[in-house]
Amino acid sequence: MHSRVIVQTDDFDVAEECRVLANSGRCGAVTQFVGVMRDRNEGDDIAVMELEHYPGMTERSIEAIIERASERWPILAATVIHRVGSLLPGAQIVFVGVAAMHRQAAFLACEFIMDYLKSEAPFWKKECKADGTERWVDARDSDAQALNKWRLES
Amino acid sequence: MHSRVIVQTDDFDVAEECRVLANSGRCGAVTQFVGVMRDRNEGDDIAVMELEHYPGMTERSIEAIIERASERWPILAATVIHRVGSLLPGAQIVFVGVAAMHRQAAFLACEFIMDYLKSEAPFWKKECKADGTERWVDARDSDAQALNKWRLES
Amino acid sequence: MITILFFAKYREQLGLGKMNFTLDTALSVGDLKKRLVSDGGEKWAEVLLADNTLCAVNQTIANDSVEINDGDEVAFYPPVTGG
Amino acid sequence: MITILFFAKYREQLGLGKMNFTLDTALSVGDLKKRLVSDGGEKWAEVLLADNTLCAVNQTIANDSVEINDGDEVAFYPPVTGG
Repeated sequence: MHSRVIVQTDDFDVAEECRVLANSGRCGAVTQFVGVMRDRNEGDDIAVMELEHYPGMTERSIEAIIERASERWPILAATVIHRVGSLLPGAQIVFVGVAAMHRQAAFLACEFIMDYLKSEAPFWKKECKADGTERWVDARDSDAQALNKWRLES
Repeated sequence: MHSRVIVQTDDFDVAEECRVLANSGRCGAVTQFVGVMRDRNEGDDIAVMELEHYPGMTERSIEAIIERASERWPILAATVIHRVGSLLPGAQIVFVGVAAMHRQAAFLACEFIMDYLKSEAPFWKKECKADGTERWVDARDSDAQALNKWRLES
Repeated sequence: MITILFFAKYREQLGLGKMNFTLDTALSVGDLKKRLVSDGGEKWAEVLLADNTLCAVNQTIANDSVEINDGDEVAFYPPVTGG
Repeated sequence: MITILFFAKYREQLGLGKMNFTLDTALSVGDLKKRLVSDGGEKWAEVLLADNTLCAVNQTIANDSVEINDGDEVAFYPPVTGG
Protein backbone atom coordinates (compact mmCIF):
# COMPACT_ATOMS: atom_id res chain seq x y z
CA MET A 1 0.00 0.00 0.00
CA HIS A 2 1.43 3.33 -1.09
CA SER A 3 0.50 6.54 0.72
CA ARG A 4 1.17 10.20 0.02
CA VAL A 5 0.30 12.93 2.51
CA ILE A 6 0.89 16.55 1.61
CA VAL A 7 0.06 19.82 3.36
CA GLN A 8 0.55 22.82 1.09
CA THR A 9 -0.65 26.34 0.36
CA ASP A 10 -0.91 25.69 -3.40
CA ASP A 11 -3.94 24.30 -5.16
CA PHE A 12 -3.88 20.68 -6.41
CA ASP A 13 -4.73 19.05 -9.74
CA VAL A 14 -7.39 16.39 -9.30
CA ALA A 15 -6.70 14.87 -12.73
CA GLU A 16 -3.00 14.44 -12.00
CA GLU A 17 -3.74 12.85 -8.62
CA CYS A 18 -6.22 10.51 -10.29
CA ARG A 19 -3.61 9.48 -12.85
CA VAL A 20 -1.08 8.65 -10.15
CA LEU A 21 -3.63 6.59 -8.22
CA ALA A 22 -4.87 4.81 -11.36
CA ASN A 23 -1.29 3.73 -12.05
CA SER A 24 -1.18 1.68 -8.85
CA GLY A 25 -0.70 -1.93 -9.93
CA ARG A 26 -3.97 -3.77 -10.65
CA CYS A 27 -6.02 -0.66 -9.86
CA GLY A 28 -9.63 -0.91 -11.08
CA ALA A 29 -11.25 1.81 -9.00
CA VAL A 30 -10.27 5.30 -7.86
CA THR A 31 -12.50 7.15 -5.41
CA GLN A 32 -11.84 10.81 -4.75
CA PHE A 33 -13.24 13.35 -2.34
CA VAL A 34 -12.69 17.08 -2.75
CA GLY A 35 -13.77 19.49 -0.03
CA VAL A 36 -14.78 22.88 -1.40
CA MET A 37 -14.95 26.19 0.46
CA ARG A 38 -18.50 27.47 0.66
CA ASP A 39 -19.30 31.17 0.64
CA ARG A 40 -21.77 30.89 3.49
CA ASN A 41 -21.62 29.32 6.94
CA GLU A 42 -24.10 29.53 9.79
CA GLY A 43 -26.03 32.22 7.98
CA ASP A 44 -23.10 34.51 7.24
CA ASP A 45 -21.31 35.40 4.01
CA ILE A 46 -17.70 34.30 4.26
CA ALA A 47 -15.08 36.30 2.33
CA VAL A 48 -11.88 34.43 3.22
CA MET A 49 -10.90 31.39 5.24
CA GLU A 50 -7.57 30.99 7.02
CA LEU A 51 -6.36 27.44 7.57
CA GLU A 52 -3.76 26.68 10.23
CA HIS A 53 -2.15 23.34 11.03
CA TYR A 54 0.39 21.67 13.33
CA PRO A 55 3.34 20.90 11.04
CA GLY A 56 4.61 17.38 11.55
CA MET A 57 1.74 16.11 13.69
CA THR A 58 -0.78 16.79 10.92
CA GLU A 59 1.07 14.58 8.46
CA ARG A 60 1.67 11.87 11.08
CA SER A 61 -1.97 11.75 12.10
CA ILE A 62 -3.14 11.46 8.49
CA GLU A 63 -0.58 8.72 7.79
CA ALA A 64 -1.94 6.85 10.81
CA ILE A 65 -5.52 7.19 9.52
CA ILE A 66 -4.51 5.84 6.11
CA GLU A 67 -2.73 2.95 7.83
CA ARG A 68 -5.90 2.07 9.76
CA ALA A 69 -7.95 2.22 6.55
CA SER A 70 -5.51 -0.11 4.81
CA GLU A 71 -5.88 -2.63 7.64
CA ARG A 72 -9.66 -2.70 7.15
CA TRP A 73 -9.94 -2.71 3.35
CA PRO A 74 -7.70 -3.98 0.55
CA ILE A 75 -6.51 -0.69 -0.90
CA LEU A 76 -3.55 -0.17 -3.21
CA ALA A 77 -2.75 3.50 -2.62
CA ALA A 78 -4.07 6.58 -0.87
CA THR A 79 -3.31 10.26 -1.34
CA VAL A 80 -4.31 13.09 0.99
CA ILE A 81 -3.59 16.73 0.14
CA HIS A 82 -4.75 19.47 2.49
CA ARG A 83 -4.30 23.15 1.82
CA VAL A 84 -3.42 25.72 4.46
CA GLY A 85 -3.21 29.52 4.39
CA SER A 86 -5.80 31.87 2.90
CA LEU A 87 -8.58 30.38 0.77
CA LEU A 88 -11.37 32.05 -1.15
CA PRO A 89 -14.93 30.74 -1.64
CA GLY A 90 -15.04 27.99 -4.27
CA ALA A 91 -11.45 26.93 -3.55
CA GLN A 92 -10.50 23.29 -3.22
CA ILE A 93 -9.54 22.67 0.43
CA VAL A 94 -8.79 18.97 0.74
CA PHE A 95 -8.28 15.97 -1.53
CA VAL A 96 -8.65 12.35 -0.43
CA GLY A 97 -8.07 9.75 -3.13
CA VAL A 98 -7.99 5.98 -2.82
CA ALA A 99 -7.07 3.31 -5.39
CA ALA A 100 -8.25 -0.27 -5.06
CA MET A 101 -8.90 -3.27 -7.27
CA HIS A 102 -12.64 -3.00 -6.66
CA ARG A 103 -14.91 -0.09 -5.95
CA GLN A 104 -16.37 -0.93 -2.58
CA ALA A 105 -13.01 -0.87 -0.77
CA ALA A 106 -12.17 2.40 -2.53
CA PHE A 107 -15.45 4.03 -1.48
CA LEU A 108 -15.32 2.88 2.13
CA ALA A 109 -11.64 3.70 2.67
CA CYS A 110 -12.06 7.17 1.13
CA GLU A 111 -15.01 8.04 3.35
CA PHE A 112 -13.26 6.55 6.41
CA ILE A 113 -10.10 8.62 5.83
CA MET A 114 -12.14 11.78 5.31
CA ASP A 115 -14.26 11.18 8.43
CA TYR A 116 -11.22 10.62 10.66
CA LEU A 117 -9.26 13.48 9.10
CA LYS A 118 -12.13 15.77 10.11
CA SER A 119 -11.99 14.60 13.73
CA GLU A 120 -8.30 13.91 14.33
CA ALA A 121 -5.97 15.81 12.00
CA PRO A 122 -4.82 19.07 13.62
CA PHE A 123 -6.17 21.75 11.28
CA TRP A 124 -8.16 24.81 12.31
CA LYS A 125 -10.28 27.16 10.24
CA LYS A 126 -10.82 30.84 10.86
CA GLU A 127 -13.53 32.55 8.85
CA CYS A 128 -13.30 36.19 7.82
CA LYS A 129 -16.87 37.31 7.28
CA ALA A 130 -17.89 39.67 4.52
CA ASP A 131 -18.47 42.38 7.17
CA GLY A 132 -14.80 42.14 8.19
CA THR A 133 -15.22 40.29 11.49
CA GLU A 134 -13.36 37.06 12.17
CA ARG A 135 -14.28 33.88 14.02
CA TRP A 136 -12.73 30.48 14.64
CA VAL A 137 -14.93 27.72 13.29
CA ASP A 138 -16.34 25.43 15.97
CA ALA A 139 -16.03 21.67 15.70
CA ARG A 140 -19.33 20.11 14.63
CA ASP A 141 -21.17 17.35 16.47
CA SER A 142 -22.08 15.84 13.10
CA ASP A 143 -18.39 15.22 12.40
CA ALA A 144 -17.97 13.37 15.70
CA GLN A 145 -21.12 11.37 14.97
CA ALA A 146 -19.86 10.44 11.51
CA LEU A 147 -17.30 8.20 13.22
CA ASN A 148 -20.01 6.02 14.77
CA LYS A 149 -20.65 4.14 11.56
CA TRP A 150 -17.05 2.93 11.51
CA ARG A 151 -17.15 1.84 15.14
CA LEU A 152 -20.34 -0.16 14.77
CA GLU A 153 -18.97 -2.08 11.84
CA SER A 154 -15.65 -3.01 13.37
CA MET B 1 -30.36 19.34 -9.12
CA HIS B 2 -28.30 19.53 -12.28
CA SER B 3 -27.33 16.36 -14.13
CA ARG B 4 -25.00 15.65 -17.05
CA VAL B 5 -24.82 12.24 -18.72
CA ILE B 6 -22.35 11.67 -21.53
CA VAL B 7 -21.37 8.56 -23.48
CA GLN B 8 -18.25 9.14 -25.58
CA THR B 9 -15.21 7.45 -27.07
CA ASP B 10 -12.86 10.21 -25.88
CA ASP B 11 -11.14 10.29 -22.54
CA PHE B 12 -12.35 12.75 -19.89
CA ASP B 13 -10.60 15.29 -17.66
CA VAL B 14 -11.31 14.58 -14.00
CA ALA B 15 -10.06 18.02 -12.91
CA GLU B 16 -12.38 19.82 -15.31
CA GLU B 17 -15.36 17.72 -14.18
CA CYS B 18 -14.48 18.45 -10.58
CA ARG B 19 -14.38 22.19 -11.30
CA VAL B 20 -17.83 22.11 -12.90
CA LEU B 21 -19.28 20.18 -9.95
CA ALA B 22 -17.56 22.42 -7.37
CA ASN B 23 -19.22 25.43 -9.02
CA SER B 24 -22.68 24.13 -8.14
CA GLY B 25 -24.21 26.72 -5.79
CA ARG B 26 -23.39 26.10 -2.11
CA CYS B 27 -21.28 23.05 -2.96
CA GLY B 28 -19.03 21.96 -0.09
CA ALA B 29 -18.23 18.40 -1.17
CA VAL B 30 -17.46 16.68 -4.45
CA THR B 31 -17.16 12.90 -4.55
CA GLN B 32 -15.80 11.24 -7.67
CA PHE B 33 -15.45 7.68 -8.81
CA VAL B 34 -13.25 6.67 -11.74
CA GLY B 35 -13.31 3.13 -13.08
CA VAL B 36 -9.98 2.06 -14.54
CA MET B 37 -9.32 -0.75 -17.00
CA ARG B 38 -7.21 -3.47 -15.43
CA ASP B 39 -4.70 -5.48 -17.45
CA ARG B 40 -5.80 -8.80 -15.93
CA ASN B 41 -9.19 -10.44 -15.46
CA GLU B 42 -10.01 -13.96 -14.32
CA GLY B 43 -6.36 -14.95 -14.56
CA ASP B 44 -5.80 -13.72 -18.12
CA ASP B 45 -3.79 -10.83 -19.50
CA ILE B 46 -6.14 -8.46 -21.30
CA ALA B 47 -4.78 -6.45 -24.23
CA VAL B 48 -7.82 -4.45 -25.31
CA MET B 49 -11.39 -3.99 -24.15
CA GLU B 50 -14.29 -3.16 -26.48
CA LEU B 51 -17.21 -1.34 -24.92
CA GLU B 52 -20.63 -1.37 -26.60
CA HIS B 53 -23.79 0.42 -25.51
CA TYR B 54 -27.42 0.99 -26.47
CA PRO B 55 -27.51 4.61 -27.65
CA GLY B 56 -30.44 6.49 -26.16
CA MET B 57 -31.44 3.91 -23.59
CA THR B 58 -28.05 4.10 -21.89
CA GLU B 59 -28.37 7.82 -21.30
CA ARG B 60 -32.01 7.48 -20.20
CA SER B 61 -31.26 4.75 -17.70
CA ILE B 62 -28.39 6.72 -16.15
CA GLU B 63 -30.56 9.85 -15.94
CA ALA B 64 -33.16 7.77 -14.12
CA ILE B 65 -30.56 6.46 -11.66
CA ILE B 66 -29.37 10.01 -10.91
CA GLU B 67 -32.98 11.06 -10.42
CA ARG B 68 -33.50 8.28 -7.86
CA ALA B 69 -30.28 9.27 -6.07
CA SER B 70 -31.44 12.89 -5.88
CA GLU B 71 -34.70 11.77 -4.29
CA ARG B 72 -32.80 9.99 -1.52
CA TRP B 73 -30.03 12.47 -0.75
CA PRO B 74 -29.76 16.27 -1.00
CA ILE B 75 -27.36 16.54 -3.92
CA LEU B 76 -26.70 19.63 -6.02
CA ALA B 77 -25.35 18.10 -9.22
CA ALA B 78 -24.24 14.81 -10.71
CA THR B 79 -22.11 13.99 -13.75
CA VAL B 80 -21.71 10.59 -15.38
CA ILE B 81 -19.33 10.04 -18.29
CA HIS B 82 -18.92 6.56 -19.73
CA ARG B 83 -16.52 5.70 -22.52
CA VAL B 84 -17.27 3.25 -25.34
CA GLY B 85 -15.15 1.78 -28.12
CA SER B 86 -11.64 0.35 -27.71
CA LEU B 87 -9.83 0.89 -24.43
CA LEU B 88 -6.33 -0.10 -23.34
CA PRO B 89 -5.22 -1.21 -19.87
CA GLY B 90 -4.92 1.73 -17.49
CA ALA B 91 -7.55 3.73 -19.37
CA GLN B 92 -10.28 5.60 -17.54
CA ILE B 93 -13.61 3.88 -18.31
CA VAL B 94 -16.26 5.67 -16.30
CA PHE B 95 -16.61 8.83 -14.24
CA VAL B 96 -19.30 9.40 -11.62
CA GLY B 97 -19.15 12.73 -9.80
CA VAL B 98 -21.57 14.18 -7.27
CA ALA B 99 -21.68 17.64 -5.68
CA ALA B 100 -23.48 18.26 -2.39
CA MET B 101 -23.39 20.70 0.49
CA HIS B 102 -22.06 18.02 2.83
CA ARG B 103 -19.92 14.99 2.28
CA GLN B 104 -22.15 12.16 3.40
CA ALA B 105 -24.79 12.80 0.74
CA ALA B 106 -22.05 13.11 -1.88
CA PHE B 107 -20.44 9.79 -0.88
CA LEU B 108 -23.70 7.85 -0.70
CA ALA B 109 -25.17 9.21 -3.93
CA CYS B 110 -21.92 8.58 -5.83
CA GLU B 111 -21.72 4.95 -4.71
CA PHE B 112 -25.47 4.46 -5.34
CA ILE B 113 -25.21 5.80 -8.90
CA MET B 114 -22.18 3.63 -9.62
CA ASP B 115 -23.79 0.49 -8.17
CA TYR B 116 -26.98 0.93 -10.22
CA LEU B 117 -25.08 1.91 -13.37
CA LYS B 118 -23.25 -1.41 -13.11
CA SER B 119 -26.52 -3.35 -12.91
CA GLU B 120 -28.88 -1.36 -15.09
CA ALA B 121 -27.16 0.78 -17.72
CA PRO B 122 -26.90 -1.10 -21.04
CA PHE B 123 -23.16 -1.37 -21.62
CA TRP B 124 -21.30 -4.55 -22.54
CA LYS B 125 -17.60 -5.33 -22.38
CA LYS B 126 -15.69 -7.64 -24.67
CA GLU B 127 -12.15 -8.53 -23.66
CA CYS B 128 -9.44 -9.24 -26.22
CA LYS B 129 -6.91 -11.37 -24.41
CA ALA B 130 -3.17 -11.04 -24.95
CA ASP B 131 -3.24 -14.37 -26.82
CA GLY B 132 -5.65 -12.91 -29.39
CA THR B 133 -8.84 -14.66 -28.29
CA GLU B 134 -11.97 -12.69 -27.42
CA ARG B 135 -14.69 -13.15 -24.83
CA TRP B 136 -17.71 -11.23 -23.65
CA VAL B 137 -17.42 -10.36 -19.96
CA ASP B 138 -20.02 -12.07 -17.77
CA ALA B 139 -22.11 -10.09 -15.32
CA ARG B 140 -20.86 -10.58 -11.75
CA ASP B 141 -22.96 -11.72 -8.80
CA SER B 142 -21.08 -9.25 -6.60
CA ASP B 143 -22.52 -6.38 -8.66
CA ALA B 144 -26.07 -7.66 -8.15
CA GLN B 145 -25.35 -8.10 -4.44
CA ALA B 146 -24.00 -4.56 -4.18
CA LEU B 147 -27.56 -3.33 -4.65
CA ASN B 148 -28.75 -5.02 -1.46
CA LYS B 149 -27.30 -2.34 0.78
CA TRP B 150 -29.50 0.28 -0.89
CA ARG B 151 -32.63 -1.85 -0.63
CA LEU B 152 -32.14 -2.56 3.08
CA GLU B 153 -31.81 1.11 3.89
CA SER B 154 -34.85 2.31 2.02
CA MET C 1 -43.70 -2.31 -38.43
CA ILE C 2 -41.43 -2.47 -35.40
CA THR C 3 -37.65 -2.27 -35.07
CA ILE C 4 -35.85 -5.05 -33.24
CA LEU C 5 -32.31 -4.53 -31.90
CA PHE C 6 -29.78 -7.05 -30.63
CA PHE C 7 -26.72 -6.12 -28.61
CA ALA C 8 -23.32 -7.50 -27.67
CA LYS C 9 -23.07 -11.30 -27.53
CA TYR C 10 -26.58 -11.71 -28.98
CA ARG C 11 -25.76 -9.46 -31.94
CA GLU C 12 -22.76 -11.66 -32.65
CA GLN C 13 -24.61 -14.96 -32.13
CA LEU C 14 -27.36 -13.95 -34.53
CA GLY C 15 -25.06 -12.05 -36.85
CA LEU C 16 -27.66 -9.29 -36.74
CA GLY C 17 -27.83 -5.95 -34.92
CA LYS C 18 -31.12 -4.58 -36.23
CA MET C 19 -34.16 -5.91 -38.09
CA ASN C 20 -37.60 -4.71 -39.04
CA PHE C 21 -40.63 -6.82 -38.25
CA THR C 22 -44.18 -6.32 -39.50
CA LEU C 23 -46.85 -6.58 -36.82
CA ASP C 24 -49.92 -8.24 -38.38
CA THR C 25 -51.61 -8.46 -35.00
CA ALA C 26 -51.13 -7.25 -31.42
CA LEU C 27 -48.23 -9.03 -29.77
CA SER C 28 -46.72 -9.23 -26.29
CA VAL C 29 -42.97 -9.49 -25.77
CA GLY C 30 -43.45 -13.18 -25.01
CA ASP C 31 -45.46 -13.67 -28.24
CA LEU C 32 -42.76 -11.90 -30.24
CA LYS C 33 -40.05 -14.16 -28.80
CA LYS C 34 -42.06 -17.26 -29.79
CA ARG C 35 -42.62 -15.94 -33.30
CA LEU C 36 -38.95 -15.12 -33.79
CA VAL C 37 -37.85 -18.52 -32.46
CA SER C 38 -40.37 -20.37 -34.64
CA ASP C 39 -39.14 -18.40 -37.67
CA GLY C 40 -35.42 -18.59 -36.83
CA GLY C 41 -34.86 -21.90 -35.06
CA GLU C 42 -32.30 -23.16 -32.55
CA LYS C 43 -29.88 -20.23 -32.67
CA TRP C 44 -32.71 -17.81 -31.92
CA ALA C 45 -34.04 -19.96 -29.11
CA GLU C 46 -30.62 -19.85 -27.44
CA VAL C 47 -30.67 -16.06 -27.46
CA LEU C 48 -34.32 -15.23 -26.82
CA LEU C 49 -35.30 -17.98 -24.40
CA ALA C 50 -32.22 -17.81 -22.15
CA ASP C 51 -33.14 -17.18 -18.49
CA ASN C 52 -31.21 -13.95 -18.28
CA THR C 53 -32.14 -12.38 -21.63
CA LEU C 54 -33.31 -8.82 -21.10
CA CYS C 55 -35.86 -6.99 -23.21
CA ALA C 56 -36.55 -3.28 -23.53
CA VAL C 57 -39.54 -1.78 -25.32
CA ASN C 58 -38.98 1.83 -26.33
CA GLN C 59 -35.87 1.85 -24.16
CA THR C 60 -37.69 0.77 -21.01
CA ILE C 61 -37.13 -2.68 -19.47
CA ALA C 62 -40.08 -4.92 -20.37
CA ASN C 63 -41.15 -8.37 -19.23
CA ASP C 64 -42.88 -10.97 -21.41
CA SER C 65 -46.37 -9.58 -20.79
CA VAL C 66 -45.67 -6.07 -22.11
CA GLU C 67 -47.70 -5.22 -25.22
CA ILE C 68 -45.86 -4.17 -28.38
CA ASN C 69 -47.41 -1.56 -30.65
CA ASP C 70 -46.70 -0.52 -34.20
CA GLY C 71 -43.68 1.76 -34.39
CA ASP C 72 -42.12 0.46 -31.20
CA GLU C 73 -38.41 -0.19 -30.74
CA VAL C 74 -37.75 -3.56 -29.12
CA ALA C 75 -34.29 -4.60 -27.92
CA PHE C 76 -32.93 -7.90 -26.66
CA TYR C 77 -29.66 -8.00 -24.77
CA PRO C 78 -27.63 -10.01 -22.25
CA PRO C 79 -26.96 -8.88 -18.65
CA VAL C 80 -25.08 -5.59 -18.67
CA THR C 81 -21.39 -5.30 -17.79
CA GLY C 82 -20.51 -1.60 -17.93
CA GLY C 83 -18.80 0.59 -15.37
CA MET D 1 13.80 22.12 28.77
CA ILE D 2 10.62 21.37 26.87
CA THR D 3 8.91 23.22 24.03
CA ILE D 4 5.25 24.16 24.44
CA LEU D 5 3.11 25.04 21.41
CA PHE D 6 -0.31 26.70 21.20
CA PHE D 7 -2.49 26.63 18.12
CA ALA D 8 -5.39 28.52 16.56
CA LYS D 9 -7.77 30.20 19.03
CA TYR D 10 -5.50 29.38 21.97
CA ARG D 11 -2.49 30.96 20.25
CA GLU D 12 -4.54 34.12 19.78
CA GLN D 13 -6.00 34.10 23.31
CA LEU D 14 -2.55 33.79 24.89
CA GLY D 15 -0.81 35.91 22.26
CA LEU D 16 1.78 33.13 22.15
CA GLY D 17 2.50 30.31 19.70
CA LYS D 18 5.59 28.78 21.24
CA MET D 19 7.44 28.91 24.55
CA ASN D 20 10.26 27.09 26.28
CA PHE D 21 9.80 25.70 29.76
CA THR D 22 12.46 24.34 32.08
CA LEU D 23 11.60 21.04 33.74
CA ASP D 24 13.04 21.07 37.27
CA THR D 25 11.24 17.84 38.15
CA ALA D 26 9.24 15.10 36.44
CA LEU D 27 5.81 16.36 35.40
CA SER D 28 2.62 14.89 34.00
CA VAL D 29 0.52 16.80 31.47
CA GLY D 30 -1.95 17.57 34.28
CA ASP D 31 0.88 18.88 36.49
CA LEU D 32 2.15 21.06 33.65
CA LYS D 33 -1.27 22.60 33.12
CA LYS D 34 -1.53 23.48 36.82
CA ARG D 35 1.93 25.02 36.81
CA LEU D 36 1.19 27.13 33.75
CA VAL D 37 -2.16 28.29 35.16
CA SER D 38 -0.62 29.16 38.53
CA ASP D 39 2.11 31.14 36.74
CA GLY D 40 -0.15 32.76 34.15
CA GLY D 41 -3.54 33.29 35.78
CA GLU D 42 -7.10 33.53 34.52
CA LYS D 43 -6.38 33.73 30.78
CA TRP D 44 -4.33 30.54 30.96
CA ALA D 45 -6.95 28.74 33.00
CA GLU D 46 -9.52 29.49 30.28
CA VAL D 47 -7.32 27.84 27.68
CA LEU D 48 -5.74 24.95 29.56
CA LEU D 49 -8.60 23.91 31.82
CA ALA D 50 -11.38 24.00 29.20
CA ASP D 51 -13.18 20.65 28.89
CA ASN D 52 -12.31 20.22 25.24
CA THR D 53 -8.66 21.33 25.27
CA LEU D 54 -6.49 18.76 23.54
CA CYS D 55 -2.87 18.00 24.35
CA ALA D 56 -0.23 16.22 22.29
CA VAL D 57 3.16 15.13 23.60
CA ASN D 58 5.69 14.61 20.83
CA GLN D 59 2.86 14.86 18.31
CA THR D 60 0.78 12.09 19.89
CA ILE D 61 -2.49 12.80 21.67
CA ALA D 62 -1.91 12.71 25.44
CA ASN D 63 -4.22 12.79 28.45
CA ASP D 64 -3.44 14.43 31.81
CA SER D 65 -1.59 11.40 33.17
CA VAL D 66 1.04 11.23 30.42
CA GLU D 67 4.58 11.88 31.71
CA ILE D 68 6.61 14.67 30.14
CA ASN D 69 10.36 14.25 29.74
CA ASP D 70 13.15 16.69 29.04
CA GLY D 71 13.30 17.59 25.35
CA ASP D 72 9.64 16.80 24.71
CA GLU D 73 7.36 18.87 22.48
CA VAL D 74 4.02 19.57 24.15
CA ALA D 75 1.13 21.15 22.26
CA PHE D 76 -2.23 22.49 23.43
CA TYR D 77 -4.99 23.07 20.93
CA PRO D 78 -8.78 23.35 20.55
CA PRO D 79 -10.94 20.71 18.76
CA VAL D 80 -9.84 20.40 15.15
CA THR D 81 -11.86 21.77 12.22
CA GLY D 82 -10.02 20.79 9.04
CA GLY D 83 -11.30 19.04 5.95
